[in-house]
Amino acid sequence: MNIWQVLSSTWNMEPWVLISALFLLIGYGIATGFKFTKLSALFVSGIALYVFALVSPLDYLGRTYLFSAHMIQHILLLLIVPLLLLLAIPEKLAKKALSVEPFGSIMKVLGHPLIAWFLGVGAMWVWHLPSLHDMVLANDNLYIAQQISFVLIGMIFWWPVFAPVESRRLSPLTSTLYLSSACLGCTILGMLITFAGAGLYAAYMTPVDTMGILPLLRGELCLTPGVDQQIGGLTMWVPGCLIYLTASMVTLARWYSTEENYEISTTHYKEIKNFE
Amino acid sequence: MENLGGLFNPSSPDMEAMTDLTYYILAISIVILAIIVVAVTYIIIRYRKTPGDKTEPYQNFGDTRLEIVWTVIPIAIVAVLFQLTCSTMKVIDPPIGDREPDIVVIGHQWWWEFYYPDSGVITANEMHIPAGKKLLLRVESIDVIHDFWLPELGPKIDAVPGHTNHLWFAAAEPGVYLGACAEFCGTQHANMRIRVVAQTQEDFDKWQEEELVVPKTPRSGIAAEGAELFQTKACMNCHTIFGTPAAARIGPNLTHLNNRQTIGAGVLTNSPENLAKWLIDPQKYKQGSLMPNMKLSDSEVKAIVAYLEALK
Amino acid sequence: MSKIPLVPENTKPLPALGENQGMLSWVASVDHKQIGIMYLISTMVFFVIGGLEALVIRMQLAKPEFDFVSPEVYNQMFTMHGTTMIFFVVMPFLIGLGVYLVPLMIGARDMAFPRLNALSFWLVVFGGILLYYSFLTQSGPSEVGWFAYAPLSEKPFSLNKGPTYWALGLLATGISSVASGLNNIVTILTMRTKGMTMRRLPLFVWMILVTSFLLIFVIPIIASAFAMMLLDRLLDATFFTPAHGGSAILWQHFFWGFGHPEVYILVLPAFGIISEVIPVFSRKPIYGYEFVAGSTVAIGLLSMGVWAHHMFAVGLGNVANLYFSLASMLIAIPTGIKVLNWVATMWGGKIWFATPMLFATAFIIEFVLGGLTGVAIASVPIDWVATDTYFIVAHFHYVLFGGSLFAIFAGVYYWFPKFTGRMMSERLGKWHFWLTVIGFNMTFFIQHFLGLMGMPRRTYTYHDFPYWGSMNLLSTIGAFVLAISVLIFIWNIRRSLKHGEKAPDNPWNAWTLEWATSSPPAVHNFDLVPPVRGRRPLWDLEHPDNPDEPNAKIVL
Amino acid sequence: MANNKMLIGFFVASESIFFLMLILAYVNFHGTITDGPTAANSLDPLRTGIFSLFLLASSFSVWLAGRSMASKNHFMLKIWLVVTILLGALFIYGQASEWLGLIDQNITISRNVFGTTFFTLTGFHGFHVCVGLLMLTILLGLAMFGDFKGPKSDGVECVSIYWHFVDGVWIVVYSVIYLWAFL
Repeated sequence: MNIWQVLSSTWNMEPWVLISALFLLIGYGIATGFKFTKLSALFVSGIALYVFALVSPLDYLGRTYLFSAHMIQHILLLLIVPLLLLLAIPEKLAKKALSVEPFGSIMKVLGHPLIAWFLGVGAMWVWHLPSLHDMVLANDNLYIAQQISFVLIGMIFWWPVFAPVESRRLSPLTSTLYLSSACLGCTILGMLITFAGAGLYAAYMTPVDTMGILPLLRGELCLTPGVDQQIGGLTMWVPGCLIYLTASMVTLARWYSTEENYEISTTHYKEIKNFE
Repeated sequence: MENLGGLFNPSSPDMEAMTDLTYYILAISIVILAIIVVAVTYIIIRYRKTPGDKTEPYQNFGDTRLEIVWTVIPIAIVAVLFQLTCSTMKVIDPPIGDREPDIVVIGHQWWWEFYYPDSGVITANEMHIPAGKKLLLRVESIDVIHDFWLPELGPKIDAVPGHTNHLWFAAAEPGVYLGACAEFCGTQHANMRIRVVAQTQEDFDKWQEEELVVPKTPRSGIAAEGAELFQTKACMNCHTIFGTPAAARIGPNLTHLNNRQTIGAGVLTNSPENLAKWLIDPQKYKQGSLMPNMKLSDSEVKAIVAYLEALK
Repeated sequence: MSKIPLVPENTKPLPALGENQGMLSWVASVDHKQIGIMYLISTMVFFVIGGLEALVIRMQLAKPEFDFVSPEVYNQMFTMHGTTMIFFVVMPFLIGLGVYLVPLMIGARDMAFPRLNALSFWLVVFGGILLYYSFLTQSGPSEVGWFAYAPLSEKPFSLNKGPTYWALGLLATGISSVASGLNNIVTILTMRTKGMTMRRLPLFVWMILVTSFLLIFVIPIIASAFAMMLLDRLLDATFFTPAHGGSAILWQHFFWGFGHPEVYILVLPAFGIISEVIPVFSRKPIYGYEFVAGSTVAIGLLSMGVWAHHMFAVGLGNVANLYFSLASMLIAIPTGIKVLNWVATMWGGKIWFATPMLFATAFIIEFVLGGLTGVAIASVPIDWVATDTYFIVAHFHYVLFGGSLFAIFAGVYYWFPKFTGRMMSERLGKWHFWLTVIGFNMTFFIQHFLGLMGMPRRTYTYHDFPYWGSMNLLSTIGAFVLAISVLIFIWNIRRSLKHGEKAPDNPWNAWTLEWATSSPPAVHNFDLVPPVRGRRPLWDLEHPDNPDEPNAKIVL
Repeated sequence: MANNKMLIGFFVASESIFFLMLILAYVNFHGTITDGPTAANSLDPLRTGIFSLFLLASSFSVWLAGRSMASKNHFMLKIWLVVTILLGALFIYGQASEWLGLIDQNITISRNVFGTTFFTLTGFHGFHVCVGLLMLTILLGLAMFGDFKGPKSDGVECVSIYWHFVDGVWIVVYSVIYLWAFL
């Protein structure tokens, strides 16, 4: 088998993914009245990425052979998909939804920066505890729960920075702190995984080679367990960190542009000139 | 023109790849530097203030399009550099797999120990290899961090205590190549030199056989006195000589000292006179070396030199 | 009189501002200008000491197998030279310049925390004394290099007290740097005069701000590593001793995790100086202000993720190596943006090549050269050729001498009139400049080739290989030319202090706020802070018909 | 003035990097210990957990002190400061006795990397708690002399930010050292 055959034969059309995606799309359509706008484009791309992450070879390889594939999927589901979905919510709709109890107060609690931060960073750390991760790989239901939790927690994490309602957002400088500290949390985990010795996750050391592609991965592609783990760690570290940093550049730009503008009137200006 | 050595004299396929890469990238750098220098020179000539001119020039605050241009161009250059880097890396550092090393290199303060696992040869400071063969070295350290480096033969790699490294190593042609420790490792870092003797396969095999010979301890004459002194004067606490009780590995293995070209990791050339000088006061030639001044009398020195010379 | 409150209110009188108290007024001073001057003086002292150490190094290497000094002394010299130049010359100089100029440039009365400011300065002095006290101990100062790689810097390989004093001294200066970083951040964020928005900050202040963030986030890394090293040395802890389960590589991660951003700490304020000098002498505003400021932030962020390019030879694995290689190359992009913006600022100007501008122009060339070799060695295979050789020595001297120090010289000539009320001699300045350029390139350019030919760093002696002796001799002669240029510089300062031409308030016709007050500034900085309605307040004052931001909205 | 609070905020951020490095050192060696004492075989998470509760409670009491000051209740301010100091001192007592117990078993900083990293991390944290106690005592003294009129005082607010930080660090330290070992 060559690499292309592997990539084309490992698509995995799981019904729960497709059904949940369809459900979300229809729900969004009803809520926004099926109008095609910039926002709905964001939503559709978010859903598309969601489906891609869960049915493409990333999913199959990540569950059996490659930690690095798992990590790419993880970054997509925890950081990118939820951000797109969140950004796609129109402000009006969000306001309406937040006025409905108990949803409004639940979001108040979950969207509290401290809680959201710990959930977001915690999801990353806890799900990557070696023992837990190996358990997830062995249990399908747990696996589905993990993926769904990524998306939900991801949305909660982004809420304090990109909530559709501006009053629910943190001030720009605080958001920068929020994001950069989260970046640090993810960096450290990435660093630990990268520099830890090979074999942090036992399941990837000796996968059950049902497809017969292990020699291809290990030999031709040089993805030995050590290299695979390093790529995984670096994926979490670098692209993961870049996402946080890009977001904090956005918040910094917000700060920079809303900065107070002291100006001096032209008349006063001339006065001073005369005085000089 | 005389040979400059190092990068300018690549003597292995790996080093040739690295030299090519270096030349490519330096060429790109020189072009960029030239552009800046030409621009600045032009500015200096063209935009110099004329004396007496009190007017201000046109106030230009910038141009976003231009900024984008000179952001994108460097990105493209970096992409090219990185691509070149990756392809060179693929050539010079392929995965090791589960291949066993051909030679184990062990850094000591301030000398090198070479161990050939297949044959069991142990030598110091002078590494013999068959030319034209890609060998795998395992690089270790016993005390502090050293760095194994042959400038003409390939990459350098650290010898880190508690951490094993591997290095692909080859010399295209037979010859003697000089190298040194590249990571600062203490007082005598400068005198921790390496000689690599690349030989044809036959010569190399012959050398290995010679190295494995257990020499006879001399029974008579001054050499026998030396053998006696070697065991009683604490030499044996640090050194090994096959076929005698001396088996310590703190200092270099002296069994076939005769076969080596230098003493003290490159401080002196190996001759009976120099060996005598070295024994009288090693600290004079390699201050700080772990080999102490044993306060030997002249006759004792002579005896030990005779003994070491007699080991064949 | 204008009715606008133009002087920032001085809420509490500061102590020790009396003018005629002699030396005591300096020791007890909390005035940012006096503290700034003291920073500059102390760095000059350390600069001379560090320079002498460099001369000893170059003397020893003047010819093959020379025994001018013993190996121990040589190793002590290069250790102390590196440490002194980085921690006691370039860093405190740039911090001190910031301490003097930031409040003036943002129109403030003083730093946010004047006493903390004084503490920062005296901690640097204290750290320097601790470091140099080790010369008086039995076996002399540290001889394990400024990087102090474990386990060489640990017992039993370094039984002398040198590394202990070294770590203690640097810990003290580290605390000082964090304190001044904090002080700068709060000052810049809260003490700006009306109208001085973040988009109007002088670029020097922007660079100091980014540097300060680097300081407060990066110094703790090395502070904790120093603490661990001291525990290892004093209480037999085992952090970095592989023989007892510790890790030698951990030290390198910690050290370079700090050490690489440190390079930007040393060079970003220098960029700031250049970004002030070039526009003024080209008579044009800085080209692409947002891009120069933004690229600084980008450099600051990137700098924290590239440290392991100092460790390509350690054997971290190829994936990690390639990642760090790419990340390091990326830094070239924002740096390139800066250089091109400086060149574009000069383009179309009417350039006055006074001494500050000469140094700034030379800076561009030297720094680009240093930067380009930096990009080259970011490539892993080239690093495997060049690391731990004289190529690296040449590279970082082009960045730190050709970069930071040239900018420092430019800054001294530029602001000296403001500091002292006297102009520096242009004639001596030109001598200084040309000797520096010649001496500097003579010393370090040749070292690129020495490195590629295979000369390792930090060796006290070398064999007489072809050309090695003559190239090293050339380098040594260059070092002595540099020494002469420094003597001229010091003589120029001394002479100008006494006999220099009296300086007007704004001798260069510059545009930032520090030139709006008298030279030297009054104790309270400003009688009247000019209105700020653009990036160049003094330009706006002078050209009311052609202000930088003609559409600035009318408020107030 | 917001200056003081901004200063302490950035100071705490800087300090957290310092602790992060100590924690990273601990984590780095966590899996490498082959013999000798480890967290799992020489620590008592329950006992330390109980003493940790005192520290957590002190974070609450210092918050109450701030509230009392905001409502100009000077008496309660002093009371809550005293409570905070006592709770912090109890925590330090717990840590000191734990250290003594370990040293009795010949588990010291030089024994192995567990000892090294454990004593360094908890030692630096304990040092920060002691500094906090000193500052709280000074606050109490000032409060006795009626220095805090309320409703705002940078002194009280800054010290409490620092105290919350020290507390937060302990939560991480406790999780990393004690909880991780027994998971």
